Amino acid sequence: MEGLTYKQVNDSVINTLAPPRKFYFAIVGFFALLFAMGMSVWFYMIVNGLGVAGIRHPVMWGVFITNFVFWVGIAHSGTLISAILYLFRAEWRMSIYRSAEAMTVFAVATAGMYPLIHLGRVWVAYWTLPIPNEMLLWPNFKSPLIMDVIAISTYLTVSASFFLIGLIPDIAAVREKATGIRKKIYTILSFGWHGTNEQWRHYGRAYLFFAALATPLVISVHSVVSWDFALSIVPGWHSTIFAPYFVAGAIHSGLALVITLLIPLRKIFKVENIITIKNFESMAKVILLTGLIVGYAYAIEYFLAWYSGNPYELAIFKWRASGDYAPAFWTMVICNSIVPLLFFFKKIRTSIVGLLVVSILINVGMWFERYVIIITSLAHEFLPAAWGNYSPTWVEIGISFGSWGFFLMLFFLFAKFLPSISITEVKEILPTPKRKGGSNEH
Amino acid sequence: MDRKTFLQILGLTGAGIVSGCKTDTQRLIIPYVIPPQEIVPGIANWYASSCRECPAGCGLLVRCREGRAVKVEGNPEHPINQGKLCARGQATLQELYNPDRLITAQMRNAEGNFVSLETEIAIKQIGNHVKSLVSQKAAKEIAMITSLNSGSLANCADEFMNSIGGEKPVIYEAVNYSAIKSACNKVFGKNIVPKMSLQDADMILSIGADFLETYVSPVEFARQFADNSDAKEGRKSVFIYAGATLSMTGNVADKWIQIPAGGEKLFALSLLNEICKLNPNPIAKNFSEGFSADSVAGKIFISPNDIKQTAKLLVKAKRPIVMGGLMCDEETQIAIMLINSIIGAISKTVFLNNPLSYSNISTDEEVEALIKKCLEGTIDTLFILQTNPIFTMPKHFRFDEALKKIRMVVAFTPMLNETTEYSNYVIPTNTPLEDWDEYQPDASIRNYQQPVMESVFGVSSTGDYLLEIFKSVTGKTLNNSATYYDFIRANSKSSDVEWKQILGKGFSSKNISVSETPKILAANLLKPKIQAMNFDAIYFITTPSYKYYDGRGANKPWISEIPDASSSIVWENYVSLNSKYAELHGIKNHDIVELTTSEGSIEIPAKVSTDIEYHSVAIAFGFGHTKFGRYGTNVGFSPLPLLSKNLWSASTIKIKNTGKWTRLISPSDTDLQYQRGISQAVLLSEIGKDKKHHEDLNMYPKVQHETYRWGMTVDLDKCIGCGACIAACYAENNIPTVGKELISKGREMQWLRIERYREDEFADYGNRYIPMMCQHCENAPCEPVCPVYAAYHSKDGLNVQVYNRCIGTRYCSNNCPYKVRRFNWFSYEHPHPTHLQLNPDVTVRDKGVMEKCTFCVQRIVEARDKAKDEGRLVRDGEIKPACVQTCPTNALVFGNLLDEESLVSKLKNNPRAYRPIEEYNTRSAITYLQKVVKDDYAPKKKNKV
Amino acid sequence: MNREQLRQALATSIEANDKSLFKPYLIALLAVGVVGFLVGMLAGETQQVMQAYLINFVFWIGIAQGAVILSVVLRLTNAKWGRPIMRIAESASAFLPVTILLFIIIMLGGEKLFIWINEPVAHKAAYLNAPFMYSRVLVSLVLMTVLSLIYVGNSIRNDLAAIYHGKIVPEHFRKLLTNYDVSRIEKSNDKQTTLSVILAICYAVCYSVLAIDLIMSLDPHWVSTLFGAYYFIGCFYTGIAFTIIMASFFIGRPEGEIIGSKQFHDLGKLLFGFAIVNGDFFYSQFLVIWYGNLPEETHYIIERTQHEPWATMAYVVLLLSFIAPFIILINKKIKMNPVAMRWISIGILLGLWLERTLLIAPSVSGNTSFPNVWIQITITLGFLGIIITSIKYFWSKYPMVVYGDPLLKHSLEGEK
Amino acid sequence: MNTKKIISASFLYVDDFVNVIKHFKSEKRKFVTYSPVPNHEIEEALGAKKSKVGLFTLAGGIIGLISGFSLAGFTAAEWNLVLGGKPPVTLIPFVVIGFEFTILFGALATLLGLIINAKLPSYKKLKGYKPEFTVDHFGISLEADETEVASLTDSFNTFGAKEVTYE
Repeated sequence: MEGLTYKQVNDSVINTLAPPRKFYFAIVGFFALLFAMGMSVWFYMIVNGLGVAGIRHPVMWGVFITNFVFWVGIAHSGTLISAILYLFRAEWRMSIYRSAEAMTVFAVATAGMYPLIHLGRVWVAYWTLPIPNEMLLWPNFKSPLIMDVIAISTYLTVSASFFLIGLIPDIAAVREKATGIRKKIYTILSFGWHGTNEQWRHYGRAYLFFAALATPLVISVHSVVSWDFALSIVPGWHSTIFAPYFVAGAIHSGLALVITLLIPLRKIFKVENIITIKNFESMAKVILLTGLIVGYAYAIEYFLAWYSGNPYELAIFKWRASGDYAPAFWTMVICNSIVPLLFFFKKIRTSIVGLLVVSILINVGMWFERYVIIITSLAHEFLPAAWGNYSPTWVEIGISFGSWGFFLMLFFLFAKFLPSISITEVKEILPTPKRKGGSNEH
Repeated sequence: MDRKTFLQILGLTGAGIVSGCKTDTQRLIIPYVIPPQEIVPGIANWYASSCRECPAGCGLLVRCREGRAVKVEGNPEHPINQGKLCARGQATLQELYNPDRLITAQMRNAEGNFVSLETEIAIKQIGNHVKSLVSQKAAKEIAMITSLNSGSLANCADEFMNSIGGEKPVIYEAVNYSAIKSACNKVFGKNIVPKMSLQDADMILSIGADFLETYVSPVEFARQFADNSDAKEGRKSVFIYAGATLSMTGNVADKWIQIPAGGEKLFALSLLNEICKLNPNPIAKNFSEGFSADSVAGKIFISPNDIKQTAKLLVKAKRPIVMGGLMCDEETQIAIMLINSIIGAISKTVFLNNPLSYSNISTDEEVEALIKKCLEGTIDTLFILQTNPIFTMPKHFRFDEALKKIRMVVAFTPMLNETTEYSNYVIPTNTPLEDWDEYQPDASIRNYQQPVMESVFGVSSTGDYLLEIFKSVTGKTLNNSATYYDFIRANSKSSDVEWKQILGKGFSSKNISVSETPKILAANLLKPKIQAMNFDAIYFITTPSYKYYDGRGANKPWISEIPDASSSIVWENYVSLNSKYAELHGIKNHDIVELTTSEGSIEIPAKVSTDIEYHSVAIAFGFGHTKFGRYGTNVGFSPLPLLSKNLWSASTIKIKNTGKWTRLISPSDTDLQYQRGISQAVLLSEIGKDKKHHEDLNMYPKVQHETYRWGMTVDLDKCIGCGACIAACYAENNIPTVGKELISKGREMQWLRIERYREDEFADYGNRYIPMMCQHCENAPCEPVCPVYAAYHSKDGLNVQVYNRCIGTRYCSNNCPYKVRRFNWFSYEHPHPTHLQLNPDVTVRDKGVMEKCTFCVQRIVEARDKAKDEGRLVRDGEIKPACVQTCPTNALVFGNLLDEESLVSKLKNNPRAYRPIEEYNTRSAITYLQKVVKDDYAPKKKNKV
Repeated sequence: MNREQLRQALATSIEANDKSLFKPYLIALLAVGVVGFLVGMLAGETQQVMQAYLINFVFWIGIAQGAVILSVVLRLTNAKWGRPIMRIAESASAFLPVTILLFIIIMLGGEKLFIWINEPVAHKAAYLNAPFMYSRVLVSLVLMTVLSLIYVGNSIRNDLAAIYHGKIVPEHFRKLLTNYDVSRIEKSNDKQTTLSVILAICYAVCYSVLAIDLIMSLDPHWVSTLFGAYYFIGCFYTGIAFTIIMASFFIGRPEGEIIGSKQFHDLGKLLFGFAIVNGDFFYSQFLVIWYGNLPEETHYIIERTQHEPWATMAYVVLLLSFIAPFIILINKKIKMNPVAMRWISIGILLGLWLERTLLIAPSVSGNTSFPNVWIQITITLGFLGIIITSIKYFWSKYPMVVYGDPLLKHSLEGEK
Repeated sequence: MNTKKIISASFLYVDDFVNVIKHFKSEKRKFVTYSPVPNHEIEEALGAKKSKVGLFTLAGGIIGLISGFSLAGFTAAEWNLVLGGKPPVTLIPFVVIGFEFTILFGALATLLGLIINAKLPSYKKLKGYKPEFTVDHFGISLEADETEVASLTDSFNTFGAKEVTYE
């Protein structure tokens, strides 16, 4: 990024918003179709009942909740990059945080659909919200699911606001280059930002506080998601390590998806000089850390399952590794805690191919982690006579693909209509233009 | 408003066209307990009636709401079942409301297809036909074959045939005890099937008699058996089961003597021989000469000691009984009768003075004689009353050919079956709950049935039809009875006051004087003929299914959906193979094997287990209907093609693995309990010792209950795994049946299931049962996780599920360690008229909500409100959830745990008491009592749970 | 302060070779500890003595190792702000070799502590037996000590090389600097980074082992999967607090001139952060156990939160280790004040010390009796004496600023 | 008659810009500055007080904390149902609700604080604003009498202004 000027950054980012080619519409259209397909399958399921999916007694939660946890996890990297690393003053976040943050918002929105999809009676889903009513029917705030509703909606609200606040100065910049209808839209979206120092003064503080609020929020959200499981007494779920372990896992998968998406993005938008290999390397290091944490959690859970002497816990853990879902289990172990160790080698964490392969494998592994945790624990609980194996049907698969369609459609739309790299913050880490020699101290 | 109008307003009887002949009888039915009044909406009427699912003759109470029967229960005053019912009895409602019942008569047209016509017209046509025969003096060409009826319908049929000059009706039952009857005749000169009783029996030997399932009077036997094996300290009662298969009955035995199918005769004779050595009897000695245990045991692959010990026990016992199953032929039954006589069972446990209704069943010879006449073409018209011989008669009888020869076959039946396929007329009849009838299970009891509701399809009873035909033939009334009701009324020979009492009670009984024990008649006893068993041969046997009896129960999905007690398989049957044999021949579970006998062959899936003797294979009878309504058709396989003459006796068979494969559906994948101590057993001598202590630790203050804390105890020593509780639960709580496809996907809806585990504490064989339903935990893990308070703990200790509030997150089910919650995956259909059976006190759940056992909260509320009105507390035993109410062995007890004096509280403190998964601090309201294994009969212990 | 001034200050400090290590107060502390130990033993209160000893053992090793790990983390994150206090954090490593010796006493009196030594738990005996447990702990302690000392030693050598670059090396550093000069610092720093990664991983593993063996196994029927992490995070938390206390003593000393309010501000933020993480880890365990209500887990919590005297102590711990720091450290001005930070850190350490007591005492000496206060205090003072002595020794011997670290320039005048 | 003009100057370099600010500040003139990025040196030169947004955050957070706990507590008391043995009102699980509400209300209050303090949205075009200010130019605009325009232009130029305009 050395040697770039404010103007160059400004222009090259705004250039990414140039009118798209037909191919772009084809892609967006494809994802929109995929999304519509998923919605139709959902509608089919609502009409016919949840029985058309593969979920069954005793595995009452299946791919839907797996996807929910997966998408919430994906969301976490965005907030990590935009808020936590902001507080830690890590410069490598600047060029990637916008797209990561967009991912957060879209991923939370995608994730948020799954609890609805999995409901037996989605048409009364609003009963989970604390809406005042004359019947005094309130939700049960002791339920982890209500904690989840509150946490996820808070997360969606806060991350969306944070995202929009971050966008304001950039949209003002885009506004100045745009013409016609676009200009009008960007003008409205820019909230009349002019970049006066009076505005910057409040903006800076607000941004800091947002970051300070988002940081514990992001940790709490996945903790709450983990408590959806840990607060139960299901063997393999009831585990105190779940909260930190899920948070680490969430960041693990989220960063992996950021890498997976940014590698093609920076190529397409030709912004390799802004999103550099150094950014990826930093992310790879964090992935290495989260991979180690996840590996630690796997190991300690196994050891303590044995140590506890609880026959149900022990049976679950044995069965995970050797039973019907062993392939999924070993996929998870290898992809999440073995493969990331490759990032110990600088060659791999600085090679685009290496990064791409490892990050995709981590995403696969993290999906399977949730799958293994949810399904294996439920399938082999306390009473052997009530055991039963689960496998998804076309309904679950269709809806899952639909949700990918939704997410990617939004992401592609975002990439073309909003600056996917933060113009302001990238400028901030450039050397301040000074007549007497520049320095990037700020 | 009278009942009829009310029904019409409710629009419940779409086909409510009432035939004119019966309206005048409608008013006279007498409700049980409640005086005859008009129906009050919301208040149930109870009517006494009688169960006709098998000839045992249990008394019923029928609960009617708004003029429709919604539940049947055993009549507590009835001497046979004392308030209890089996699964088949509970499911009798599904006969009543079967959607495939006929509405109008069917007549076969020239093309051989059925056409509907008004039943009255059909009756007229039949009447005219009979009239013409009678007028042609060809009345002898009229014959009748009927199911077992003793009492008015039998009299009516007899008199009908007699009056028009036809043949005496033949009474046909597939499950008949003619071997016992003739054995009794030969030994004692009494041509009867004697009444048997297990009351206070201290030594029971069953030679293939499945007395807890289908044998003679299973509900009665189950109750008596459980009563006298009530786990008292050092109890003496012993039960030995000798047979090829470890049936549900054999499973509760202290000892199983594995004799190959067909080896029963040798076993019985050698036992008789040994008993004669201990307790000499010249006639018996002579009869069993040469069958000493030492010489016989090897031929039936058992140890001589098994026979000798059994003989000793029988001789020593005060009230012993030996029962011979359906597969025992006449000579075997003679040996058994002689044993019973020698050991002093007669008049203690076997009552020759009280013949059972089974005695009336025609012998095979009589049936064959009728068929012979048909084949010879001397029968023109055959009435078939409520029986389905085509399904149950082996081909030797050539009944199908016989029917083809007959010009006019008239079948009286509620719905089409295999036999109606050969009929010219099918007359739709009422089911037993819809009409008047009378039945005598034995000489001491007369059961009366009243129409507890309007005929669902507006048809009439068999008796009324016979009277109608008689009227159109002769122009007169039979016995001066305009209706069948009059016939019964006259038959009862009672005053109006008595009649009212009888109807209210549902039965009349009289004492039978105990006669002298008859002498054994030596003259009739010929030396038995014997064939030794062949080591290489495999013997095949079929026994009536405890679910379907002789097949008549196969159209009731509640029963079909109850997992089989010995294999947990639903909706289907299979051939049981010994696991060693199967291993040797490379046959695994679910493999389709081809069975071939001299008569024919069938293909059927195999189920491998140790519950069958090595040389034997067995198939449950009653499956494999080809025409029996939507629920009964093509369910499982019928072994009929393999059989020659006698349905139940053993024959040699060849087994071939076809290499094909199917999936037998079972709701549970495993039968091991992995030493989790879910269904526990304890040695009699170790009761109360070695109990795990669970700390009473709680993070939160203890839950305080007001006045009541409902709870239950389940005595696993009494539970026989019969599934009556499940059927009762289906009936009471509007639980849908889902079919085997959905069960294979884990979508069964039973609130109460009986988990079946193979013993792992005591090695070798046997199933261990544990009824599992909502445990109504004090610290219920399901409750706090619900986001909308749909699950909560009520003040009287119930774990409540509010269907209307449920949004279907299913977390409660995930967090339930007992996995007793059921989710409505779909909106389940209740096709017309099955919806009439739905209990109006219980919500019908729609898709997307969770449901589970409520302890029959509707009954609790009703009793509690009543007690409140009367200013008292609910009395112990006043509330009985459906499962508790029907349990034939009284294994389930319900009551208030806060009341120290209640039975349930006392049982809870029994030293055998335990709660599964107690270490998870659920504090469930259901306490289980360990099964007791007698030390002498305990198989070698494996590792302790 | 510019580079040369700092160099001179450091050189002066280490060449002074202060011999007066054993100040009277230190001798007094050590003596009190030994006397308390002996009197307790002679009075037959072996279990009380061993209990107090174990509490202090797990508390002080955590502090020393946590401080070293703070340095490791600062290195791995390339934290420019942290360079001035890195060596101060590292100085706690001087206590680590002593811990191995201190552990011998636990081995000798282990029977009084670990109930499963005399009453083995059937299915855990393969893991919970004295020889295996002692060797695990010893291996962990030795491994962590060796790695930490190599790490600190390498760091010191770089600094000395830089300090004496082109100067005469004093006698007692000659050996260390044989064949070593500034040209090798860069390569050494790469190695240090690798070593840091290894140290951090080993820390998580070894301290989880210690947590399970020395604390969790005291109640052999209790299990919490997060417990290992809870302990090592807590140790890190105390390490930060201890570093703050040490750093506050450098204010006014020449080496301390580069430590500004910025350092305290950032250390304060770190402390604030870890107060939350520590609280979060506590809540993560507590909520799950509270909600599950399984006796195999709750008995541990019930003993400590529903029975006196532990219930009161539990609230004090919560107040001192979480609520008070959380509320106080929101304020920026307090975070920038070294003296205030010192007292807050002492409060936190007291809270964590009580927390260790709360974890250990009810398991060892039953759930009703309050520990013998005199034994507790004397032995704690003894441990305090040992750690101060070892740290003082380090301070007097080695340069207290990572002079050779390339990132130090951001804290020096005239170099940006 | 004095007509007021808006003079606006743009600078490429921060140090020049800081000098300009310092100059006009010492002259106690009212002016508006624009910058493409926030900058400490500029803020220092402007000497503005710390933004009050933080107070909004704090107030929001406290209100959130209280309302979270009270919502959970009072509704639970309203139902008064025992769930799985847990008493109706129990604070331990409500910590999560309290926490989430703290964050939610805190964040919304921050947003509100930003909107109120920075007077957003304001679609009125500011006089003296130039599009380059969002790209790479640091801008300053002030209101002056027509007569002053020339002298001000000069002084801007001496500080190194890239461009000076007025309207």
